Amino acid sequence: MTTYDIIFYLFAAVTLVSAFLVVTNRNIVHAAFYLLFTFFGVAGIYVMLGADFIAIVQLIVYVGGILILLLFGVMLTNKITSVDIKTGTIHLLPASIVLGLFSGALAAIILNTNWTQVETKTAEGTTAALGNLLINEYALIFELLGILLLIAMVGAASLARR
Amino acid sequence: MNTEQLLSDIGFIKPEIAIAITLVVIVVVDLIMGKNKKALPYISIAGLVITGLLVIQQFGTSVSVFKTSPSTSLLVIDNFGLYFKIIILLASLFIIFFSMASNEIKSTYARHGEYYTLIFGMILGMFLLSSAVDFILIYLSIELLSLSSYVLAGFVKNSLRNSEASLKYVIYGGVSSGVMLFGISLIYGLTGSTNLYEINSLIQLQNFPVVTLLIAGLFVIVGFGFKISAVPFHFWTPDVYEGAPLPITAYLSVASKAAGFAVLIRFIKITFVDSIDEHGFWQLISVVDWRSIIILLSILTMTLGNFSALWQDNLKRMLAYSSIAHAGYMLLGLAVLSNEGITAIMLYFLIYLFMNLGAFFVVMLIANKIGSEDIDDYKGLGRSIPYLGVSLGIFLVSLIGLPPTAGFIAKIYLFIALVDAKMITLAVIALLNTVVSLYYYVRVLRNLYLVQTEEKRPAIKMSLLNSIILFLLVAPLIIFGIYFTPIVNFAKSSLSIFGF
Amino acid sequence: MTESALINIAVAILFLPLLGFAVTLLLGKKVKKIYLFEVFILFLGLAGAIAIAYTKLTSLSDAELVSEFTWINLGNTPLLGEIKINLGIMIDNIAALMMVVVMLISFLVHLFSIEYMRGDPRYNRYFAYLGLFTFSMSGIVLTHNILMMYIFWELVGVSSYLLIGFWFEKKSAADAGKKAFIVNRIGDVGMFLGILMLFTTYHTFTFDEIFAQISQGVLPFNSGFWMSVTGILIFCGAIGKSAQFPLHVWLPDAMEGPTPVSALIHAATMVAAGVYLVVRVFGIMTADALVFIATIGALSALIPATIALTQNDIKKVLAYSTISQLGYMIMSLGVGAFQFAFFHLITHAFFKAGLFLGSGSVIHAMHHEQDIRQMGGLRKKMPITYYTFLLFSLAISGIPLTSGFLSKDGILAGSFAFGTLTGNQFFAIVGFFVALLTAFYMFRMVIITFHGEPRNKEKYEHAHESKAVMTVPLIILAVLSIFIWYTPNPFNPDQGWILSKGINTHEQYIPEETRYDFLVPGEAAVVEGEETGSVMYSESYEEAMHSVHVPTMILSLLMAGLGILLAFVFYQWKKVNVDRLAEKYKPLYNFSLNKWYFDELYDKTAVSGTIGLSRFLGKFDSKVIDGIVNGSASVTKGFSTFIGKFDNIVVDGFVNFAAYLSGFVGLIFRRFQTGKVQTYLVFVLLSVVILLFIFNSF
Amino acid sequence: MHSVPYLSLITFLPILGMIIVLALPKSQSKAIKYVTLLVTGIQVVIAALIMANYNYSLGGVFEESSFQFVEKFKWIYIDGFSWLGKIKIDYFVGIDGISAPLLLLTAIVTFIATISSWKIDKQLKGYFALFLLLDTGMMGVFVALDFFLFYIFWELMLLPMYFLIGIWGGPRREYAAIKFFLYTLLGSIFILLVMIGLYFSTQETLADGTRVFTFNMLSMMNVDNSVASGILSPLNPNNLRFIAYIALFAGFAIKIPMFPFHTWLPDAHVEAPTPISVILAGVLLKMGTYGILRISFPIFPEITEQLAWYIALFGMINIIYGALCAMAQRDFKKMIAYSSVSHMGYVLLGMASLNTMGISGAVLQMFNHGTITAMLFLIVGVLYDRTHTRDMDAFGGVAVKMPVYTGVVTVAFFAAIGLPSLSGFISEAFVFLGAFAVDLIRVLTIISTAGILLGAAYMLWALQRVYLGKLNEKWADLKDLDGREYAMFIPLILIIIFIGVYPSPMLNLMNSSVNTMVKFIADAQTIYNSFAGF
Amino acid sequence: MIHVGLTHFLVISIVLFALGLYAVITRKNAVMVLMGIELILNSANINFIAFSKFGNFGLQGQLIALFVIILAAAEAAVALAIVLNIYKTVANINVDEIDSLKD
Repeated sequence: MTTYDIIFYLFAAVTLVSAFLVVTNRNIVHAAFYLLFTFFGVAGIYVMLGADFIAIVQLIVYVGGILILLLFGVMLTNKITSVDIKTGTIHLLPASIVLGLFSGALAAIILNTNWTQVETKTAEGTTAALGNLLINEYALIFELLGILLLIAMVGAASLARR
Repeated sequence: MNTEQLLSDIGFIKPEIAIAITLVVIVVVDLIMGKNKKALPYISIAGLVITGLLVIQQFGTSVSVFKTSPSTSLLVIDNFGLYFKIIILLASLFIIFFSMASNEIKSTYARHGEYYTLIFGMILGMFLLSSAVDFILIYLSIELLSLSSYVLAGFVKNSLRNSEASLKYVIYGGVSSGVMLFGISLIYGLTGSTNLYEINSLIQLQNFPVVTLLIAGLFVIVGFGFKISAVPFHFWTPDVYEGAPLPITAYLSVASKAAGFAVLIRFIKITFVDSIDEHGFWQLISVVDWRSIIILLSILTMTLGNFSALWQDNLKRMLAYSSIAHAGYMLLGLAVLSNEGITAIMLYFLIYLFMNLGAFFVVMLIANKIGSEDIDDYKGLGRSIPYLGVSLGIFLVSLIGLPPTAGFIAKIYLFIALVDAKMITLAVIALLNTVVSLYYYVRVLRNLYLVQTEEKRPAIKMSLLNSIILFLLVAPLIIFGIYFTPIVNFAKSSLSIFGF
Repeated sequence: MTESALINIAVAILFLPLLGFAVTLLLGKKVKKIYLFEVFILFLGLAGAIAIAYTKLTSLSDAELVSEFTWINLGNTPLLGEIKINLGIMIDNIAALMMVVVMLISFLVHLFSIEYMRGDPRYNRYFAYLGLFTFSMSGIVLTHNILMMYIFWELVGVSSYLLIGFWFEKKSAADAGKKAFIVNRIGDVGMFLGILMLFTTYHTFTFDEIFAQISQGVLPFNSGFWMSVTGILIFCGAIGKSAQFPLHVWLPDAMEGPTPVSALIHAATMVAAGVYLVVRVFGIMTADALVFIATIGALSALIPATIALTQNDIKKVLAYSTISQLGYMIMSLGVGAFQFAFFHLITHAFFKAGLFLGSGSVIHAMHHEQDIRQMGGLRKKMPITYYTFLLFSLAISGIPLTSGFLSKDGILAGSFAFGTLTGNQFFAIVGFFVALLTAFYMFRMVIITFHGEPRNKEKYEHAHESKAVMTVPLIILAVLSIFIWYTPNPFNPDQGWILSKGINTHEQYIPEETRYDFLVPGEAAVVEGEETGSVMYSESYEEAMHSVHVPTMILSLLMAGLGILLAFVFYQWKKVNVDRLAEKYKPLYNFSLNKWYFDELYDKTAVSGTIGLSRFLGKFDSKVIDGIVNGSASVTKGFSTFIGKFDNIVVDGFVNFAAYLSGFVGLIFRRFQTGKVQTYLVFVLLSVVILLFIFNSF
Repeated sequence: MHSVPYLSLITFLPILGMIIVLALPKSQSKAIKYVTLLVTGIQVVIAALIMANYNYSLGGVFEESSFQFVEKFKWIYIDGFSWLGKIKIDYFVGIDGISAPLLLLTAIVTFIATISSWKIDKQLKGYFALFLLLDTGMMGVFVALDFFLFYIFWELMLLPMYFLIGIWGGPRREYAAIKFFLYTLLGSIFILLVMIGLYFSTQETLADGTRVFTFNMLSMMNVDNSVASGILSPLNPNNLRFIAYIALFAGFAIKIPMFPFHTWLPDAHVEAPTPISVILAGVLLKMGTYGILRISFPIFPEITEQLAWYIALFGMINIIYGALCAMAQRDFKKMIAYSSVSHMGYVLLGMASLNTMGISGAVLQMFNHGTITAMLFLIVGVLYDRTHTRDMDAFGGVAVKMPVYTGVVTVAFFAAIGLPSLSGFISEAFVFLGAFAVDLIRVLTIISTAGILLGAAYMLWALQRVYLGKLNEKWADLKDLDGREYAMFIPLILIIIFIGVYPSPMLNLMNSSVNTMVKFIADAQTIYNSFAGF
Repeated sequence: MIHVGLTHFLVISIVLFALGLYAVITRKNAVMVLMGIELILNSANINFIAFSKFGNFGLQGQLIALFVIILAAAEAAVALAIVLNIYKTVANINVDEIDSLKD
């Protein structure tokens, strides 16, 4: 077992355990904090996959943006529900069965698939290359994302403001 | 890819740019003008008209633009996409007019700037969706479309049903697109590409594990199915349609569905079709049996749509189910997997645009007055609203698909395609569904005319503008019902999908 | 007169009554005396008929005058070949004679009715109907094809329907009219089928053309059996119209109509049309068919005679006697005594019309009392009526010097001869027995009605002899019931003009092997028959009839005398207590009194069967057939709440099964639409799994 | 040929009338009625002109050149690039001996129905507008020779009929209207499917030599036009012609209505207002049988021959079953409705004979039933107008108060019974003569003759219950017919008597066409058999 | 223990995906549901990056992940706005109680 492997398992453990805690925790604020660890773990996995830039974006956007946003949401809305949040609805059992079937099938298929695997070189910095792609080949999408964010902003604002 | 290439490519997305500019103009004008928002709809209309002219100009071009590699690109400009853009534009134009007439939307006067901005956000999303040939762009356009519509569905903030619709929509949409994204990732994992054309050639060349392709495909279909509200991915539709403001419901039922169909057709045709034989039938690559899947989905969709509609007391909800049923009919056209089938869908959409928007428009005008969309509240209304009533009658008859309305032409083209493909059983099922649909459409007419009530029903005064809009919606149904050469020719000439 | 003139007159007297009908009906309300127009037309008709008959029998005796035109011409059709339907009239001796009978009695009845119907609110309409009847009856007589025969056959049915139900305010009258029409239709359906057989085989309706093809050996389905069936089917029409067993039940009920109508239609002419029909198509009747006909005739002669014994309604007695006499004629045709059947038709027409008109006179005098038990002693009050009535009764009983003796004797001789030739004496025995019964019940009625003491004093006091317009017809008919008009020899009609010149023999056209052996002519007879047309049948049959002539006469006289004697013993001299006799043989008496329970039998079986079936089908239709689509109540009961909602939803009360099913499917679909978005997502995931499993091609 | 487009005139004149009616203000009720009367009156005149100019010797049926008053224009002509080639739908109308009598019938019945509509007072503008629209649909069905056009007219009738029953009908009008609507729509979808199937099985050659798929009915009748790959082409060894025939037949059978698809009829009739019942029974029912004659028979002659026995069987069931059901009814109108079921059975039986007499009888029976049953419904209407009940047991002795009316009733009833000298007899006799001549269906024919008897039974029973007997004092002040009612009845009575006495003009009118059809079906057998070996 | 390879990453992604779905379909609180959606998006992202690395498909995978992260932010904002909105209207964000719109 190489160091790489150890680090991987560490990140994997962090990710999965915290994710598990997120979905099972009764306290929504706790859940939000566990989510933080999940995002960290995923960022770590990105790094392990050689996606350094994405890992950083993950940290900035998810942890710095989305998670904060969610926490705000929790703060603003948890007055009533945080006290008595149940982890299940009456559909819990059937839902779990369906989900089990679904995930089982998915896992079976994915893990049995012979994916294309090529020997890869060790990762280099990807930031510059990504930046190039972003303003050349994927310029359209870059612009699109701009508009998307504008729309999201306008939309969110229109709903949220009094 | 160099800058020159980029600049020349931009020339091909003038309509999209026009939409984006209008969007920005609206935001800016909204900011400058402050409380006075009267100009916004007219700016929108102007923007749409200009866009329309640009779209029409593009007819006949067939190029792929925004290359991501020498052989792949993000967008293609072809007649097929342009046809759907025309439909989207027409629908948008009508929706602007609807919004001007709708009491619901009027009540949000202070936020009209956001309203029209979001509408244009949707239009942009749909435009890109109609031409996208890369999963990245497809996914992002769907998201752009969705984000705008989530907000629009809940636009009347203090209405519970609006908010509820919005919440359901966003959760459902988020999960659907998430699943779709997962599916895309699997396809990417198999082929290493997100470009439909490239994927197609790779599938033809290599033996990918079929079941993985199947599950990935199904995941993708979850996303598309969500947009076109195909059963079993339709569950949000009735709730959101009922809850959302009426113009938005109408818009979702036509434009957003059109974009969804455009991308679905492209997805199936570009990704999984091997070749087209001399009779116009598509030969699928033998990996996933898309034909059977679509047949199953379409039967489920139309049957569930029609049978559930039987039960509805709320006209909006009924129309929601009816639009599900119509999606089912249109899926049949795809199931045929032939050029003729696609022509039928395109024709169907053009006609569906008028009849469905028309029905919603009348419902909206009546709701403006009587404050209800409940079918039972329509009792005895027929005589006090002669023009609205007759128009609604024509829309509903057209939705049933009876001659001499254009709805019949839409249906018969579909059946022609089915019979041509020797899918008689499907045609029979669809026809029986048509009979079922008669129940609930006619029920509205029954309440309007057959039921006699003692109480005096209010007359509805129509503004000149509304009368003109109503006329513009009714007239094509009758004219194209009797003389449908032009629309068929239009649809046929728009059949060309880039690369085939 | 030339032939064409005769034809023209015939056409004129055929259509004149129709004109009378139309004019009288349309002007009836405006012009009070319009009925006289109708009577006048009948007078013209009578004159024309006599002229035709005279000319025909004297100067054109052997000719058959035919005039026809093409009614429908389909040309040469692909599968059926040439289809051309000709209509036309034919005057032969029989038709000419029959026309005289029809016109004469019709004219007399018109006269009689002027007084009898006076004061009726629909006076003119009555005469209009009589005109319609006369037209239709003339049509039957004059037609030269079976289709026209059927057409007029139905038309007399209608006029009979209208006249029986003339007093339609009385339910019994309306019922009787309906019954008459429907019972007749049963026979008509048979006749229609026979016509279908004939047309399918011969592609023509014209008698002569059919006969011509039959003589060339063309038979339905090339078989003698089917020829017999065809004959019997055609005869079915006669069973209905001539009220033969088992369709005789309508005639007694038809007595609900005005009495002159009964005289005209239900005694003299229309009911005789059945006999006339068989006379017309005698040429196609095979031996099998004739035996069937004779059997029906014999039963029809016997059964009503036994019923007539106990009836108390004067018109009912006469009605049953009519059936019985018609049975005689039919039987006579069946045994081959063709001439005597038609002869009896004529004589019977006169004396039976007389009997009815006489009874009409009595009823008129008694203020529409028809029960003979309320009468008695009327001899003194109404002498003319009485003596004519007596004469008619003698005629029907077959007492010498009357016309009835001549014809009836012929019939009995014919059946006797048939018996000796074939060894089957059934028809002769029935014939003689019925002769006894006839004499008995006729004189029973005469005695009770006219002799003895009046039983209902009040009505008796008001009774008086009828006016001349009523008695004159009686006298004319009485005169016509005397032998001298038919033959100089009161004991043998053979020398009379009517048999030698009037009623020409009919040839049989069917293949010889299907005829009665004795009707197959020898070599000589054929030649002779062709030349003169006066030779009856084959020699053997003629010889047999000659040889039984005298025994028959004696036996029939004995029977008639015995009958009359018994009547006097029972009712005049009261040597036997009739009531006690009736009491003693109560079952028999009731059986006769209740008309052998035929009406009850038919009611219980055919009528209630049909109505029951129709009710059942009506229910079946609304419940089951409709229910297959509509869903029956019981199925939906369990879902009543659901249905209650559903009714509102689809269409009020539209508990359509298809809709029910759709609704049910919709209901199931509806369960998924819980409004909970997470549930929706579970369904989506489930669907993906299911789709995956369905389309997985591992 | 004729330069005057008679058929287009007679078909689209009501549309013009409808526009005028719609343009008139609501208050002008007189004007609205007179416009309608004028329009329908002109239709009768045009129909008369058509009959006057009709060439009796031309056969029609499958040959375009022997159709008369033909108008043929390009209507839809799509010159697409698609492999399907050109789509061609013609505006193609014309008549032959099969449709001519029905055209005349439609004109007459509509005219009479207009007179009978005079007393409509509720929403009369809408009523007459829909009425005229319905008129166009009916005329169109009888003149259309292009299947697509035929289908459009066929469906065009549905909606006006729905509203006419649904708005102006009796208490359960909604139920009846939707039932009518659903049944007929269900029927027409089968027709639609077969139509499309036939479209793909038939190509006609254009002037420039290209072959195009076509909706032309006459082309569909010609085997030379078949496309071997078409699913309904006789050249295709795996063709679905048999199933298609049954589907098509079912579609038409619902309209006839044939047992067991008849249950919509009593309901529709009972609830419909009198003039609409008249139209429904007088014209609409004929469309089912007309469709079978015009489309099923010549396009599928070989299957027609195969299934003739079944057609006759259903004819027989209709005759007997309808009659028995009629007998069970208490509701006057329902009884008449069931009598229609019975009488339409004769039409089926006659058609099944596939010979000249039978088919002539069937066509004539359509015409006669149209006039007779129109009269019967008018009769019920007259009584219902005065008493507002249709329960036969509630009447009695009406003849006392309404003698002229009762006279009219008697004529109509006897005509319905098939009394010789009235029109019903001729057609029934022809039907039986034709059917009896066919060995295959002789037994069925014999059973069917019971209909003659049952018909008399229920009709006379009804006559007795309503008109005869003691006058029910409740109706002591009934008034006899008025002038308007005379105007409705007299033309019908004259027609009934005229055809009954002298049917030749009618029979000659249809004779060439019927002969052509019979020959066509008989000859087709050999042609189609030659494909059996494939 | 074998060397960490593609499969390992796929396992993580599948588990995240399943957990995300689990949250979405079982948690009552709307914010929790949104967290579930984020998990789903993350799992897809892991896939993209893993596939692009092990399949040597270039940077496209990472690029997609980048887009998705941006998009997720936008979506989260909108979704949260909607949640807040509904909270203001009904003072309840329990998803399974928001069911006034149904058949």
